[in-house]
Amino acid sequence: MLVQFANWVQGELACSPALAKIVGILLAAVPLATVFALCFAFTTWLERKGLARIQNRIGPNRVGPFGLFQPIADGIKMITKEDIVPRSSDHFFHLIAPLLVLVSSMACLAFIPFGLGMTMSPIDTAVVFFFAILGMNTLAVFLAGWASRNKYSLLGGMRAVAQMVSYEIPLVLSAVTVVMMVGSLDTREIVGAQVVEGWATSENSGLRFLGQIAGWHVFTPWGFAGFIIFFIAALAETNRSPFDLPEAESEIIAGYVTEYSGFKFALFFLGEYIGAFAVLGLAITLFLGGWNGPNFQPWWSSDPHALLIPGFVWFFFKMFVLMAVLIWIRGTLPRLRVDQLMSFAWKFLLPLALVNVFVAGFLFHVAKEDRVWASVAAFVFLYLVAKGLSRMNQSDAPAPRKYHFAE
Amino acid sequence: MEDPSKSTTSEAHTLSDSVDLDDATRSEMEKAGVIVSSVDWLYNWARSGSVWPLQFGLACCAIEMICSAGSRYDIARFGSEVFRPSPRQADLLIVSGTVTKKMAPQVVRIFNQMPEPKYVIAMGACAISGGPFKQGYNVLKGIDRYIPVDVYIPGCPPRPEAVLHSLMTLQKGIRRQRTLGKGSNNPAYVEGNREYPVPSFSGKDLDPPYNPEVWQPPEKRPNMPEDGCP
Amino acid sequence: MTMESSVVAGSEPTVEPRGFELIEREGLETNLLEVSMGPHHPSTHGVFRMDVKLDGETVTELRPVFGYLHRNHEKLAEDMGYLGSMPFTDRLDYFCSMTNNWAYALAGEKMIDLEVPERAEYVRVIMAELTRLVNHIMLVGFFVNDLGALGTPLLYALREREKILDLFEWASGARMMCNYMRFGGLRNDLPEGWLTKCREVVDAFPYFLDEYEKLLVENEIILVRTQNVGVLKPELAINAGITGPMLRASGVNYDLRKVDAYGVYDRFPFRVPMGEVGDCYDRFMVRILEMRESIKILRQAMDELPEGPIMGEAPRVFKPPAGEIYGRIEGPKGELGFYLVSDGTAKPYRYRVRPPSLVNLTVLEDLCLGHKVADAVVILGSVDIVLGEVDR
Amino acid sequence: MDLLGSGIFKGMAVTLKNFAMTYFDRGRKERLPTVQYPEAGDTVTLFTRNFPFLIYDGEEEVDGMRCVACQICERECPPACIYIVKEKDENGKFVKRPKVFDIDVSVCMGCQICVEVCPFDAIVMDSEFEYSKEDRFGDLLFNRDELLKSNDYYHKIHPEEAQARDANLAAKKAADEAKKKAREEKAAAAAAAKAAAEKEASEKKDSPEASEPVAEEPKAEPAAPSENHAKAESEAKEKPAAEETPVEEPAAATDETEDAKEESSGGSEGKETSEEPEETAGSGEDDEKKAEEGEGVS
Repeated sequence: MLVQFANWVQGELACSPALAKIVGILLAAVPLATVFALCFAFTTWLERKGLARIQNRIGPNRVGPFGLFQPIADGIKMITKEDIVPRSSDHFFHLIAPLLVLVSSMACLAFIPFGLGMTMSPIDTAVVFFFAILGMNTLAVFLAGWASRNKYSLLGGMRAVAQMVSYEIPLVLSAVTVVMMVGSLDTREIVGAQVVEGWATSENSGLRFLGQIAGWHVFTPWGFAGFIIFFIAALAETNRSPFDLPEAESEIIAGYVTEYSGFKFALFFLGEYIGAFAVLGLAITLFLGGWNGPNFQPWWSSDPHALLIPGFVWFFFKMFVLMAVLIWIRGTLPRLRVDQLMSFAWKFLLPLALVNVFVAGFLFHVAKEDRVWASVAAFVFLYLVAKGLSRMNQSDAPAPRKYHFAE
Repeated sequence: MEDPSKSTTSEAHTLSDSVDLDDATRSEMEKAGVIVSSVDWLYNWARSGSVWPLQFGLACCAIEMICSAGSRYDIARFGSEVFRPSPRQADLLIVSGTVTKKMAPQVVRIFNQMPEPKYVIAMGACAISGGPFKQGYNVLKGIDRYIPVDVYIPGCPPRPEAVLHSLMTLQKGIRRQRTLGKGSNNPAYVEGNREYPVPSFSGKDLDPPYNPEVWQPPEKRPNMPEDGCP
Repeated sequence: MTMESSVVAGSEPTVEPRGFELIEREGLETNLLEVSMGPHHPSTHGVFRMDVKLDGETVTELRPVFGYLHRNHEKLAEDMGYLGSMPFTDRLDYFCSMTNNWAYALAGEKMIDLEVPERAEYVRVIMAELTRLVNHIMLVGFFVNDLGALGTPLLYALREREKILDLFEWASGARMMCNYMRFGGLRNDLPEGWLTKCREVVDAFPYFLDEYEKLLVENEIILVRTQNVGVLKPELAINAGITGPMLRASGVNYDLRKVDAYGVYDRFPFRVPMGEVGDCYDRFMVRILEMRESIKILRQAMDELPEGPIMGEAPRVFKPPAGEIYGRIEGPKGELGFYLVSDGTAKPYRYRVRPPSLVNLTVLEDLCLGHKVADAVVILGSVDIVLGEVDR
Repeated sequence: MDLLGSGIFKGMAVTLKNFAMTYFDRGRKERLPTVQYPEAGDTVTLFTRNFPFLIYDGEEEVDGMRCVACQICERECPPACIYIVKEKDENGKFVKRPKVFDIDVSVCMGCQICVEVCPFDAIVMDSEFEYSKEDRFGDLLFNRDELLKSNDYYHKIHPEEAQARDANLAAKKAADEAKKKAREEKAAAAAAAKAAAEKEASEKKDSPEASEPVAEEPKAEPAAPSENHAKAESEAKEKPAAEETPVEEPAAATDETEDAKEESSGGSEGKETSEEPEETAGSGEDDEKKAEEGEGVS
């Protein structure tokens, strides 16, 4: 509907192409920003409620029904709060850092296909662009830590750089498998490749139902391993627990946001969550079938391509499920130490991701009739590799001990 | 955004002063239009619904403060479970426990570091008046000598429910505040940036003994019985 | 510049920091990062300050600074009757008011050779072991919080603690500051139905511990973060006067409940869990295992609780003869002792607390050197300090 | 060794279980123990103590007051948060009633020692906790009328304790009356001995001490029994004459107060010296502290 509206407006403005272009971009960007701001608000509510339930509490329930207006109250409060800029900080970078976080995260969203024809910036090299822009996040976080002129902030910023740079490699490597298999960097094509064509258009509604799922990359051996690596690296990339070292509150107060107050802090908060949405969105695009999902043919339509549930509903559903997993992890796990974080990335994730690339390449060349056996073998092989890697890292991961008692 | 009102009429230091509006201000408010009051309402609603305390514990009372965030009492119901570790992001400073003379400068400094609008709850006897330790040489006799306190919770330590009660008292106080318009009584706007001088601890005592801007020693009770002087 | 030269004489740490060199090149100045953690810091368990020098993230020097909660406890007690100090002992280690009460009562009873009735002794054991549960469960909660878990284990611990605090409230009237024990016995008898409720709570506790262990003990992140971190050698532990679970985690068998057998502890067979390595994980596990032993003691004590008076032949005015006495018990954190000097009046001439927290804290620098700053936080958490007791 | 992460999954299963169980065990309060405080009541039990209050019997607040202003609690209070002034009648004689009875709850630590030392069961602990106020001096200094609460209220908040206390009081009263009767019979016979004892006592003591307000109390109680004096004398011999207690002892009108004095003789000294560090603190604190104590009624 939005797309139609956009097309209509562009058609009306056809007289001046430059204006039409600008308006077109705005028309795509504004809903995106709005929708994801709402998603952010909802996620903070979900996080507070979910964590509360995990901790056997009730959670916010005073501000609005079920505390649903809590994020709004938080937002208004944050905006009207005093903005403190430390005297000795670098004022310009102190200001620019939160904006940079938000902008880079938002820009990442441009390459994610939320639904059929709902990609804001449909370009051929979307995956590359995505990672390139995501890298700016690191810069922004370090900038924030450095510009604040606070020791804790500096520590946080340094941690952020080390962590994000190291985890970007397994993140990209696991995405490489998908790119290899699909043969395209275009996110729309990657999504399209995850539909079993024969099934999805068949007359049998059951087959059509399955056809929307069966092709997801996560069900292939390389996709499964890739998804897990991607997910773990995404946790680190977005500073989520158990990799929330840059803002580890029990060690370095609030890390790089220590000196930020009011609206700038809210921007950081927003940027971080949007970044999480973007990375999760890419995970969904690459491995979880994008906006595809089990779907039905609407009873009023005879078009075999018509869907009862619009694609973006599936997309956002998947995103919130993944977000819930993030919250669940956050409510359970303590965080790693900075050197262990590094060794985990370099000694476990990176070799596994490399092996995964080889496995994907191997499977790519296996003939179609041998796919099943090759897949099983690949699963076993990847499992053994993971196990071997964890044994190699045994000195880093000691086992529980037995204790003796004195009478 | 943070435009302090030019009004000089209000000398409100405590939230309680804002209970009664005199008629003049009320009509003034009405003239200023509904916008002011409804924006005020929105401000107050947001601020009272999302009071983020500072994760700051001093002594025994801190444990009860943590208990109030625990599952039995659950301060999260009021939207206040976000205990921020950095004062820059906190709205509420709960002075929970004995403030010693060595610690008092740091408490004042933390208050200064918090962005406006900020609130202070003095939790427990020690924070209010030195409590059971007030006769000691190293204990500050009440944190309100240096920073303005909005709500006092007596008790040693107060129950977690008392913390919740104090939070509700604070929320009521916040809802009575008027921020915009002429009759502003929000100290965060009237008094500008409330940054108070940090006392220095010389090893013996604090200098100055109190901050005259926020606290004056109370006058002796006028109707003190002649025969009953302690 | 190597680190050895910068270690100030007088506080020679027994552990050498790992060798490293600061890069010095022309036009490039490098310095150690000096961070003052605390007195307001989320992880310092109150108002404790660590002045840390960091090379990157590695601790090369750590100087603990105390005194932010010095409340003149000892001086106040010397100006007060003996009974008047009893509520103040609650506020020493505010997790364990019952054991503090007991240690002080024990010292007072020793002074005038007071006999404590059987029932009172049993109730004291029950209260002390409940306190041990409260303390250890809270310690584990805070410890995991320091590791970075977002409060979940802490809140589970708080949930269980509330049940025990309800028992305390029922018996003594207050949740935390119980002020329950007196010289020669207890202030009041257990209310009706208290024992039944207590049995319920104690019986439910192992299930909670099972769940808690499942959540924490095998968690790889916790294993990685705590094992071989902050190793305390038994020799150093003995030399520094470390007591309590921290000493036992280093493999030294020393439990005052066994050594002194004060109260009626000689009647309960229980085991003392011992660590081998003496790292944070051992300190953490020893406490979890100790809770299981406490439950055993509690069950026995509740089964054998005799009837009878709860108050001995205590004089109305507590005025001990001139002399000095040292009464100690095995508090949850270690040896808690009260040293009283009487000059024959109703006030102590000298009143001194031997706080386990403070003594256990003295080895902090030795434990932390060479570790990361995140480990320093974890080590501090595993030492189990309460600032009310450290600074008094 | 298992695959890296199996322990993590176990932990996550625990949190998931806890998450799910919050929706299913409302009745058992095991996994969702939240008491929604303002609406669903509080967790205060029948044994909770928080701050002290004064009991009165019957309907009349002031007349039914049990407190006789013996000031024992004032002396014994560890943080010294009680302030009592005795009431005088028109003739300037002391009535057994406090004119001012202030408790600074901003100092009180709820230790219950005042309750324990009170020989009249006049002061007991309240379980009310909603005292969060915005004014420290005005709202947190409770005066006599605010502190007075009826015995019925006490029965409501602490039923068991209140019954025990009432039974105790009744027994005491009965015993007192029996004693009084016996005393009155004896009084006539002991009159001569009493006069002699009084004379002796007054010679022994310094005159300024005798003119202290406390010493006036025996006048208010004309039938001062001789037994007390005998006891006081015997104690006076034991203790050095410089101590204050023997002087106070004759002031004790009834057996009850005497008991109380005995209990508190240690504490009376404690109070005196406990004020010293304030004066020597040298920080100007003492003036303010007194001012704080004095503030409130206005």
